[in-house]
Amino acid sequence: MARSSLTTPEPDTATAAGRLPAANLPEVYRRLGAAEIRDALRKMRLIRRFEESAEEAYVRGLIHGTMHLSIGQEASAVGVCSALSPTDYMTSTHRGHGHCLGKGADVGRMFAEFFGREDGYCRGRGGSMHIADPSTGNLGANGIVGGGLPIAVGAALAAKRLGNGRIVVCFFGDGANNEGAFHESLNMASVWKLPVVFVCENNKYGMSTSVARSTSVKNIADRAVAYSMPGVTVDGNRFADVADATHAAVERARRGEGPSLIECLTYRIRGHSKSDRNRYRTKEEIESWQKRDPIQLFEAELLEFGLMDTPEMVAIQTSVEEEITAAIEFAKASPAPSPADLTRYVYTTERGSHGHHGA
Amino acid sequence: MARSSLTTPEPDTATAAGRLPAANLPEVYRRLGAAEIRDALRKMRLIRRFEESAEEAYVRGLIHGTMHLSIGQEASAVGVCSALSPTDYMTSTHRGHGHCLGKGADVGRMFAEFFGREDGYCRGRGGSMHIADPSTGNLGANGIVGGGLPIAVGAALAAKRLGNGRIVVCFFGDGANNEGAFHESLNMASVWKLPVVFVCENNKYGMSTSVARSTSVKNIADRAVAYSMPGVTVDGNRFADVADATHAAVERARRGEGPSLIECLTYRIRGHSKSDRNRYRTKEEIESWQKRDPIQLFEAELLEFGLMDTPEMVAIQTSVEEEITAAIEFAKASPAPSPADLTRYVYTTERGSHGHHGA
Amino acid sequence: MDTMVRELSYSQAIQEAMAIAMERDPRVFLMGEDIGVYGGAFQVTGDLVHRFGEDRVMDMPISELAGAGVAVGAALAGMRPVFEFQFSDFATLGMEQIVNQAAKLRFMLGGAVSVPLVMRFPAGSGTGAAAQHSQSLEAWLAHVPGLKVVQPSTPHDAKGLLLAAIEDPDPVMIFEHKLLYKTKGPVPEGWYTVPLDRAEIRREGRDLTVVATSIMVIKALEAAATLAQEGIELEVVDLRSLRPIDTETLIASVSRTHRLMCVYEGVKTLGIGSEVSAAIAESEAFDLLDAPIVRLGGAECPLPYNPELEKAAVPQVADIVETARRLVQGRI
Amino acid sequence: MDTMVRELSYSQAIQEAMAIAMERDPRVFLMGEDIGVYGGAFQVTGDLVHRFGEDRVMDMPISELAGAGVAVGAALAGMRPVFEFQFSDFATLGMEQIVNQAAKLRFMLGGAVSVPLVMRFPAGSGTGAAAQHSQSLEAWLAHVPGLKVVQPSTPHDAKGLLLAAIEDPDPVMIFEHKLLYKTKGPVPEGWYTVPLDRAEIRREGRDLTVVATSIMVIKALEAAATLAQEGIELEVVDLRSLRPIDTETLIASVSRTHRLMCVYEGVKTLGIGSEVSAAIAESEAFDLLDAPIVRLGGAECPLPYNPELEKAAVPQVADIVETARRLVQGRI
Ligand SMILES: Cc1ncc(C[n+]2csc(CCOP(=O)(O)OP(=O)(O)O)c2C)c(N)n1
Ligand SMILES: Cc1ncc(C[n+]2csc(CCOP(=O)(O)OP(=O)(O)O)c2C)c(N)n1
Ligand SMILES: [Mg+2]
Ligand SMILES: [Mg+2]
Repeated sequence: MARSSLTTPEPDTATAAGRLPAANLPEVYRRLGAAEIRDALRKMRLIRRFEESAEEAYVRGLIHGTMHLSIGQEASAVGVCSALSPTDYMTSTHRGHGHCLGKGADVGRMFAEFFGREDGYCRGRGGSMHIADPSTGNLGANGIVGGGLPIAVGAALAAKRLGNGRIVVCFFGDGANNEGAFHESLNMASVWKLPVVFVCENNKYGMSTSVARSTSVKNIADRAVAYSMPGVTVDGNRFADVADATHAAVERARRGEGPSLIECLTYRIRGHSKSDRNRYRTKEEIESWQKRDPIQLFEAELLEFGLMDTPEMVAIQTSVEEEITAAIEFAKASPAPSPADLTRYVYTTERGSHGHHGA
Repeated sequence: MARSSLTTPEPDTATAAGRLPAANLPEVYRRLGAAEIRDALRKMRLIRRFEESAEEAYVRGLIHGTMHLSIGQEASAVGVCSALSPTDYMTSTHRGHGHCLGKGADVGRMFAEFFGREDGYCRGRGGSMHIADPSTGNLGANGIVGGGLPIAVGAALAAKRLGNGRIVVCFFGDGANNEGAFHESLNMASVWKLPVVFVCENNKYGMSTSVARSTSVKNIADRAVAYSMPGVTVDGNRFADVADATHAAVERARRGEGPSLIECLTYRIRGHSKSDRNRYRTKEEIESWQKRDPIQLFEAELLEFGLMDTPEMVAIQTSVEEEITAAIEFAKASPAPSPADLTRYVYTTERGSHGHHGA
Repeated sequence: MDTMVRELSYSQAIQEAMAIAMERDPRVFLMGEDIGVYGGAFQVTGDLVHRFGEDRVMDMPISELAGAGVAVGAALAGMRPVFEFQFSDFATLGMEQIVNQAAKLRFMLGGAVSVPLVMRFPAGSGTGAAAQHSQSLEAWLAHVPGLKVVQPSTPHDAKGLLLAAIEDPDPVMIFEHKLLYKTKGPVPEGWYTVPLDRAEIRREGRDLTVVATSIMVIKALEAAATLAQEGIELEVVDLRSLRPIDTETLIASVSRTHRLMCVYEGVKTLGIGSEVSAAIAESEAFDLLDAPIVRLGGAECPLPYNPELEKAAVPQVADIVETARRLVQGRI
Repeated sequence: MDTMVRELSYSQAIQEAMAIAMERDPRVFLMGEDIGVYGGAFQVTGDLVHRFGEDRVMDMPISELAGAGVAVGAALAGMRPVFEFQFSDFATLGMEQIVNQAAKLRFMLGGAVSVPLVMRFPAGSGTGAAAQHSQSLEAWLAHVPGLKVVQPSTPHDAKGLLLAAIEDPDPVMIFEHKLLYKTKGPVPEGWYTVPLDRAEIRREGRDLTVVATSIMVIKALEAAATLAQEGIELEVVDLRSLRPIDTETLIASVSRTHRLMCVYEGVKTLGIGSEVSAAIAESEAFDLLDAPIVRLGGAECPLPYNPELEKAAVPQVADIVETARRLVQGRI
């Protein structure tokens, strides 16, 4: 397992991945084929451009409500998902766009959801905070901090009982690690040796509250000992570190040895949500993390190891732009739900006028 | 701090305290005067006889509802309380008779409460599960497993803000250590460096569920690292071990250095409550723990170290018997609440007919 | 029929339903605190662990929030959990998962998932267990769209509603009354269901509709027997389903009797009787009412330990008799 | 008076109340998530941390259960906590401490303690935040003896009720509406209180009593203005206090208008209007009613994200106008 000795990385002094000697080639590059690596980079770009475009759409009034952007955290979403198979489950968070796309969701249906349309993943009922795609194993973002933790454990219990070989990845934030749900969930998963990988995206803040002010332990991964499970802290901005740690945890889970805790040290570049005035952190801090942009780090590493060249990277960018443009058009064209359908989908068996509906 | 290397003590093979060389005289005997030691032993007897008598009264129909007896756990209650001052706070549990008496409550008012009478600590409204005595700092037993943990942290916060030098002891069980409230409370207490001592009475079972089946860590005290606080596991049947560990934790709290976690390994001899059929444990296990009766261990140790003689011990027993008898008489004579007063004490400022009442 | 005369207790009926469901469907499993070898705090699961094993009759750590959430997750991923809160009071710890997750997931995801889970809540007072172990909190959950909420009053319904709940694709909350566990009644053998959305008229009568829930149905029937001797005929309706409420049956009954009284153990204010009253007061039956709609609910205080106070805190047969009499006699 | 014309927003009024209370009483402190330098999710605490310091405007970890319990413990031990749930939806995580502890401790201990704490719950829909950030759960807490529950609809009351709550020796729950935070109104300077147990008639009218809560008071007043042009005069009563309910004022109003309609945002079934309806249907005012009691409440579904659906899920001015008109015209 990629056991990084990182605690809080000093972003400006950290070694750029590209300068690592080839002997240090992370396992992930031996494990994944070229197509998979390409796919990972493309997903990171797609997530970035999806969120930037959603931000624009929000400003233009196409999206209402609020939104939690994960710009700067793409390596953790995609690194984790690179170790999963399509049938594996995931529970996500309020900051879940990256998780959702990482697991394979369609950008068009995501935009449609953000625009509140019938072709959205939630038929316009859920929006950004409830984005889900059960068809790719994503059981949903969650508006409740820590809300996905017990659900992940339950899905893992089901997978174990049904013997279907699936494992579950459970994303949560540093803020969530102080919820009772964290404690209860990790304990149960461990007692029952369930196939679940807990991934803490430690982006240094829960809204405005820093980890130091909220959390009584230096590394959140150190809390794993309280549940007799392995815990590692990795550089969450480096795809390879995340992917290797996740791969090891997933293997362990598939072997029936139980859960693991991975802490990805990362940073959200944008504010917490649309209402954040960034009063709790400095411009310098943000800038220092921008220098460790996970996409740039990944590209530099791929170039350094000769795993991809610049034209390929440009091609990815172009295709991502095309996909985003088409997706927004698709979403704009999608019909809005009818107010007459207000109480549809409350129950599976609907009484009265609506009857049953197909997808 | 008395850092015992005990994990799960093997009760039948454990060294009887009385055979310890005098050089190993526990600190507590240097710290406490003869009167205090006598008081500690007397309290342990009083608790034991109180509970045995309550059990009899229950059988005779004087007490209804249910009751959770702590017979076999007296050393932990009294050992902890011996390190507290009268103004210190305590939060207790459903198994809280020992804590309550340990902190200084009156047996007569306790019986009166169990009998549902107006002279009871709760005027007959609370019963065994809500026994409390704010006048001695006991903020109350709790019917909710883990319910007292956050309350203890709040009381500690108040003590710190008010600068009144009080500390808080928070009792809870091994079962409670898997509640989210445990995690959230220990984390907050540590982040805010509050003067609270968390005392886990690990009696091996939460109702019928053994620690091994419920808790994903070997020693509950090991969970302290997740909150950057000291954690120790002590022989909870040995007064001196408990008292020394508590003394150290209390000193730390008073110095403003924050919370500690103490795990007292002990055993409840009786069933979980009146409805327990003891299906989850063996007679042999119970008997092996009976051989480590905390009162006998304490007496043996006091004799061994020459700190008390047998006549004194007999005198204690006699005076306890007298106190119990008188207390039961007092309780029986106390009036029952009037149904007309049903909604009294719901609010401090009562509207309508009742007006204000003194104590 | 022979099978109809067999008598079981309410708790045996529940246990039998669980056993039948587990036999029929390998996805069904039970989860809760001390439901295995202990048999459950009220001995409802009894010896099921010996028959079905620890994987299907799962003791869990004392972690109600995650426990409830594990049930949600397991339901999402293909299982059919039947979750027991040891006392309904501890639902206060699981509300997040019950209300924000179980109840809303299907809607929030635009119908993409269902959450087929059952939760059982032993509720009510009368055991001397005081304020934190005696509550009747069913009204909270009946306030929540996405949940179905039922309250059986007989062994027959306890079994039939539970089987219906397990079969149902949506989250169903069952409030059982602790004092009913030992009551006996006829229970058919084998598999059958009782609809989750229908009230049941337990006794017909022309003078007053008494809509009662859970143990209050039993008390209302006793009161009805007493009043019958005075020539006052109560129609006792067992509400049974709290969400949805079977307003059709209620309106029909009130249209016949022209008077309505609601009897329930939960706190009077905002208890289930408040909803029944409001539903009728807003319906076409309003014009047919000859008297105010009276509620007999739990007192406005926590449940006290002292047994006399405890009794005074919830409606008793004598209260029902007295209030019904005054209502019918036009003295209210 | 000069001081009466000063206008503040609802959130400024709340902030001013907290500042005044902290100035007057060193035991008062604020606790919540991101209420310090962030100023609160809705900027209600604003810059108070700079004035009173981090010890009195305390950011806490995201731990709602323990947070609520810490407030209880601090209240027991001599402080006067004012606790903010960042969204009322997260109260689902704190219910144990609110309901089993705060509400019951005084009673369970036979009057030996009081629990002087205040909890603030930003509630309601209209912000596009979907099902887990838009609920109106006040009815749950109004069901619980031991709590006092209020819902201010104006900046004046927001301040006065909060000051009354902080002064009160018992736990007071305040449900604030997110869409009201920016609404403005006259707010007296300095310290004053508004009683925690009184409804307020906002507009007098002979034709129909409309009992509304929170933002629905504003909508009902708009509807009243519209209907006044048609000669229909609504009496708009701001319920304000949900526990206890000021039945006296309600009964007096209904006795004048002979018609009652309840408007509230919470889910209709078992929402606060159900209680108001039931309280009137059981009172002496029943005989004076000329029409069914109508409730306009939230739809029987979780709050949807899509803005049109979201609007459709709670009563709007047009709904109030339409229903009131039909009610007054005898068409209901
Ligand atoms: C139970 C609960 N409490 C509070 C909130 C409000 N809230 C939403 S996100 C957030 C911060 C979460 O921090 P973290 O877990 O670190 O995730 P991040 O936002 O940093 O990705 C808070 C306080 C919530 N949604 N749910
Ligand atoms: C929240 C909650 N869950 C469950 C219960 C039921 N219950 C009462 S005591 C108990 C066992 C508690 O175990 P532990 O904390 O080890 O204390 P012990 O009884 O062993 O002293 C249980 C499950 C409860 N009272 N509260
Ligand atoms: Mg974070
Ligand atoms: Mg125990």
